[in-house]
Amino acid sequence: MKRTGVFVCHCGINIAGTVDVKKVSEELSKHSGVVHAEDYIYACSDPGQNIIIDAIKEKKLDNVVIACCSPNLHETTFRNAAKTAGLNEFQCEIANIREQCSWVHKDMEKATDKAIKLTRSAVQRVRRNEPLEPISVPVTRRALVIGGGIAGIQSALDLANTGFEVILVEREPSIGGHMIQLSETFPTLDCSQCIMTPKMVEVSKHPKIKLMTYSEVQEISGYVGNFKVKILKKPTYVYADKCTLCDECTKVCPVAVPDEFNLGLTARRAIYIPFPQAIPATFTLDIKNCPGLLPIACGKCTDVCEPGAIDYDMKPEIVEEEVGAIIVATGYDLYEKELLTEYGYGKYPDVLDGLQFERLLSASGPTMGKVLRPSDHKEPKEVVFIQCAGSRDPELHCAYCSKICCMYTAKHAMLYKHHVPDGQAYIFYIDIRSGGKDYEEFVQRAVEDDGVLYLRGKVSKVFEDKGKIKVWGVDTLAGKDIEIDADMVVLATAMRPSKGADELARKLKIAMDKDGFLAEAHPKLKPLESVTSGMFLAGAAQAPKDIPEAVAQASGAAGKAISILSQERLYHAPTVAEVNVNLCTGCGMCVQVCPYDSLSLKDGKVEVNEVLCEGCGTCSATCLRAAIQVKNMTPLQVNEMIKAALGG
Amino acid sequence: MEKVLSKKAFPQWVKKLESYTMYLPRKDGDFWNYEVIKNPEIIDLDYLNTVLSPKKIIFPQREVLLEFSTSNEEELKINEVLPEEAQSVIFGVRPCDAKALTLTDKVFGGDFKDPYYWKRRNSTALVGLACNTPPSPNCFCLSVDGSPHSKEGLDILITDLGDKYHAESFTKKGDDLLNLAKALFKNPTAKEKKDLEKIQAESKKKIQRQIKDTKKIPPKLKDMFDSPFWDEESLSCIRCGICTYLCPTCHCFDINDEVTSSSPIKGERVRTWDNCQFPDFTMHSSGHNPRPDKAARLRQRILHKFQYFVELYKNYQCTGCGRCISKCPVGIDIIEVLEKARDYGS
Amino acid sequence: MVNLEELKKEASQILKEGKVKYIIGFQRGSNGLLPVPAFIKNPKDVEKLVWDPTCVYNLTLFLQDEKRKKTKEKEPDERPVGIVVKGCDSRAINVLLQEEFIKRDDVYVLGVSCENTGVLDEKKLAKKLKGKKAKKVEFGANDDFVITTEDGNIKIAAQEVLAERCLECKAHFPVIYDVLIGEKTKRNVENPFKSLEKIESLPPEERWKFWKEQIEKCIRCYACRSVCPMCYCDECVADTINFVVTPDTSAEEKAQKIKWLEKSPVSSENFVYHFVRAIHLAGRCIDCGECERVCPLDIPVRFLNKKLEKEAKELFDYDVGFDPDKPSLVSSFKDDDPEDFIR
Amino acid sequence: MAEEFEPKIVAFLCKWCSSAGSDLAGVSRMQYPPNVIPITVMCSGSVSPLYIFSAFNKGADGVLVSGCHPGDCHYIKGNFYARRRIALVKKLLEYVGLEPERFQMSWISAAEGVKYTKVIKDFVQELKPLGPQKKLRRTQ
Repeated sequence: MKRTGVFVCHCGINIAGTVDVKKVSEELSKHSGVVHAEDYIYACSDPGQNIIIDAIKEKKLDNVVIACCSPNLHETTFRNAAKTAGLNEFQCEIANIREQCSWVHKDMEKATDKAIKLTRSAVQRVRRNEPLEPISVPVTRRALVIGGGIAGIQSALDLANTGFEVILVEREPSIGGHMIQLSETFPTLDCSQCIMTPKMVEVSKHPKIKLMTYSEVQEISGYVGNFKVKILKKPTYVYADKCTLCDECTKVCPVAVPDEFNLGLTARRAIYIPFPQAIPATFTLDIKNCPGLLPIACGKCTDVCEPGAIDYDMKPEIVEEEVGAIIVATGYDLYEKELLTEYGYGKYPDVLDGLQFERLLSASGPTMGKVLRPSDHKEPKEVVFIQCAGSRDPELHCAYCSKICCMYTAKHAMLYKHHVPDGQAYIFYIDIRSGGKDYEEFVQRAVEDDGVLYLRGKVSKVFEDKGKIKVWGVDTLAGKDIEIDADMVVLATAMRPSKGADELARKLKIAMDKDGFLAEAHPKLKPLESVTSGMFLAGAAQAPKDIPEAVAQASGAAGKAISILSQERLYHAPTVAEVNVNLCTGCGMCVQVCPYDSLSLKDGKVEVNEVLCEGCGTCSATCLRAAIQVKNMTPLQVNEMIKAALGG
Repeated sequence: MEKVLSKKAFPQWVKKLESYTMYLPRKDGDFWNYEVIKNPEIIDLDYLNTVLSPKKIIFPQREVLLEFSTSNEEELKINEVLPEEAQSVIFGVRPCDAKALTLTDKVFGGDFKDPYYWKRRNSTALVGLACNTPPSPNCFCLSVDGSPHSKEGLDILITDLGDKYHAESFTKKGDDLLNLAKALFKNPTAKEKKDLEKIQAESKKKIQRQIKDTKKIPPKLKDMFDSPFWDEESLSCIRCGICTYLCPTCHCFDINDEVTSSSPIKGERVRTWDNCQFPDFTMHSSGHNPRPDKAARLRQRILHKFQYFVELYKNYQCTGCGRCISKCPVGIDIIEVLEKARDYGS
Repeated sequence: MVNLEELKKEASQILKEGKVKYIIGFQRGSNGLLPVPAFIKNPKDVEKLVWDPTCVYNLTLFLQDEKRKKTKEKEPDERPVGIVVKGCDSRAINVLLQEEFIKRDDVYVLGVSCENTGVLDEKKLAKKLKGKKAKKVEFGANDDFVITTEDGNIKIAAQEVLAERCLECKAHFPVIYDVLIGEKTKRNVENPFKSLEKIESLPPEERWKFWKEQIEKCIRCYACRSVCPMCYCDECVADTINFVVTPDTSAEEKAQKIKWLEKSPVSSENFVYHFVRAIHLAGRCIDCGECERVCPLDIPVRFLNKKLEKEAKELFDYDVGFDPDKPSLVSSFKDDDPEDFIR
Repeated sequence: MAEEFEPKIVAFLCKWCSSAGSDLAGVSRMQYPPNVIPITVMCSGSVSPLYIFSAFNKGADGVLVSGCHPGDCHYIKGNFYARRRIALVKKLLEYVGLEPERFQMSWISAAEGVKYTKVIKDFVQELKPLGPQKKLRRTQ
């Protein structure tokens, strides 16, 4: 008969305050097969661990149960202790008598009784645990970065510069993300494009980076260290290597559609280059808007393209790649126009969002750096900036703070004043959140040096009146209503996860939070990791962030990825499914339910790919003949635990 | 002791037996079964044979043999649980089922007398009912040394004489039952005795099924152990346990410990019916199964009843009740199997 | 109307041509009204085949024996087995295909249509005949049965003596077959779960009383699982010892056998058995009604399976036995499966 | 006064959501009745109907299966299979007349310590008037 040891932790008074630990240990000592039971004030302390180690050695214990806090906290501690004493780590199990017992109950007698059952249940389990060694798998030493904004670029460069191959996938025709759209950046007011383009070029020239723009991740299988990725390369209908960027095609293209890069402030052709510094530097044919593929063909661009770089027959292509780690940097989008109607957004041409205003400020923008309002191209003299447009509004919009708007609105107002020194900038705000290096000083500069007028309060209505945009608001500090006849209104719209990120998250099997941002594995201790091992998060895909934060997280994620890629082999939990081939009839029901494709039929029997199996056990509950079970959580064990839980 | 009782007085007699635990056949949906009856008003002896024979009363399907427990690890307490010695009467036992008990008596009453069986057996009186018309279309008692009014195994045999019952006691137990209501019983008249004889003679003719030359079967079976006959005959067998569980003579059992608590240990040692038609019946822990397929198991059933038992006890282990024929899900007919075996290869 | 001669002709032909190893069909037995299964190898014996309303058995059950036999043979005869199936039985073939228990090439399906009728409920007939003994039952020309008794022939409308499941049958002709004998007639079944209503409408405590009484009767002869074509597991969870033991099965593995229920035929243990059977048949039971027919104690086992068939249909729009390529009920889900019962 | 009936409940909690949610309830020192003995399983999808039958057979007055919210399953879709399977088990148990309150399922995320507490409180409250579950328990 196996010899079991039970150790009941007081956790100071955390457990002992509500659970009679002496009684638990006494009752357990009567349990059949338990040859040693004792209690100790802090089992996780060094002396506590030594007591366990010594007992294992002296009493020749085959397995131990520690009745203490949640296994999420000290399971590893105690399993390591058990290993030190010569046991297999699975010969140690935890009975959670703190979080699931002492902390949630007050009645000592009942809590003690429950603790006894919990501990017996763990004893019944551990006695039937198999000693297992981790499963080792080789690592594919390449990485995939999804998203070519500043975060993705930073991660890709860090990985590539460490010497690992990187595949950088970007959905749009060019990398650069939103940062390349910005004019200047706070708080230093350095030109965004000037600091961004060198990084973009570095990506395009880097021998270790395989850049795939206009591409989307379609399917992912595999597991940490060995992912298989299918990437859809959408056809651009232009051969980048043949295109000379002569721009003749856009001159003949009959189509005009709003230009994404300038957020609809200008138009572009169906064949276009997103912006002059685009990487890769080539044209793209926007098939949705091109009449060329319609029955009555247009074909003008092909006619003028001397190098013959345009090919209407270009087909989508699926590229398969193998990587060991994945960084998701899918960034953000602004809150949708349709959802934010109260400020006349989308209704009046002179109500702009922050990114549109960035384009107006930008030297390369539609107005070549002059602030002119879209409706009549006149210089606006009264400009109202509205913060928290869609943020911090749990009733109607997003409950969260978009974090960067206070700073960029200050920047917007300041830059506006630089462009139009005789104009007046008003900012409606709820609070100014300027935590960050030199951020507070920056806001003060806007107020003091540039005379930006901050009004604490909310805007109640925005409407057009005699060529002006009337803004009704309230100044809660002065306690009076405010009416401004504005020439232009700029909204600091909320940041949202980029469109399609949810679909990608599902493909990647990583979780999202309630707002749709990608969920980190732990809010404090694992901010870079997703819940799926081997997949990391960078940038605004995880939560609203400014550029330095996005870059920092991107480098951090790259570091995490490197910690995987730098290893020859990875180790995988051995608590995986196993098949009793004698009972298996090959009905394939488990194969159908396995979320990881780890099961397959061979010669009428099921086989487990132990590396793919995550041990969820859905197969075992599906199997009608108990022919498949997860090691160390077998139906036998569960049944014994049920008995113990019910006092039997 | 030979008496006559008017049908009207029958409930009164039963009422006199109140101190006994009384079992009577009772209709449940489409079939009959024995139940403990308290109220004699609902007595009805006009019944087809019960699905389960009175075997289930004397040798219940589940029986606790002993209880065990540990107060702490050192001490194991064992407590034998013998059945209560309640005086019981089973009414309306068909002669074939009564005869069947004489066969299980042999099994449980050899060198070792099974105390659980015998406690019940000795405290139970069997009041039989002669089969004036066969209670099943598959009755064949005449072919296995039985008869529709056989007294074998019975304490009293009742025969329906129209408006009255003829009751004959063969044992002290039977006499006691009759003596409890002496006033109700009269001595049979000569006419009544004659009627009885006539009814008995007629009842034999009414039996529809028979095995011809049963005697030739045991010697023939002796040489048929390795015959492919069993493969052919068992083709349609589905391996269920109906034939044996319903058989009044089958008596195999299994013993299991049913543990109700593991800390501290507590439980019962339980005897339950077992069934040679189940694949686990002869399963060895090595994985070897000497009766690996349904052919071997059908052979076992037939040989046990018509060869081994005959060799051991000079009796067929079959009383011709026909239950296994009527209830077989796929129409396997023991009469047909036996006759085919008898004629096999000739 | 189904022409028995047509069936015999087809059977004889495929046997002569050697297309099939043997044919599983129905033949007359020595015991009572019901036929017995026939395993016909010789074309001569084809004459024994019968087809009438007493052909209640679901012969697909015997494909289990065939499969077991075949896996033991070194050089198995790879030819298919000919098998006579009704509508319900054919759905069993589909489920067996769905679960890859058999391959399509393993069977040569001789489908017979029940057309507007179905098979007989012996008990209903017995009641109808009030003690008279039926010697033969045949299909009549007008959706009726012709019953031969000692005192001549009687015609009874099939509806009156049909097995309950036939009255609720959704496809009374084979849905998969190599040869079809008879017509694929349309028949409207207004409520395929009507028989359940009687128990469903009882208040919970009455329902409990009903089921307890029924389940308590169970003697665990396991005829219901033995007769079920879907209960093809080599070892049932209800079995308390390992059946499938090989020379390399360790003692530890043997000790791992879980006792989900005790052998004692008491209410609590019987319930576990019947629950397990019901839940394991959810989405697999094709309602051939055999489990109920064979029960020596008349436990209405079919209602347990039928109930889950109904729930599968109503909650998940799942029909059993119509599409062998579909994933099983419990190995599939829809995003919008009902969850109003979840907190 | 007779002692109040204290139902015995077995709760199958998935490791990643519901068990973590119960841990959070603990960390937050929320209070709920001690009638529930949790058994942490990897996924609600691994809860075999047999576990449920077995728990009732061994005398549970109530059984709870709790998993991640739909779409949040750590194993992507285990809880969807659980949802279907448990629905069938629940229908079956209710069909034979077991009180519907005795077998429940819930979605409890790792962040829902409050919900875990409420589910347990409600469960215990609903079971108390029903008294001990004798229908399916093994007679001892």
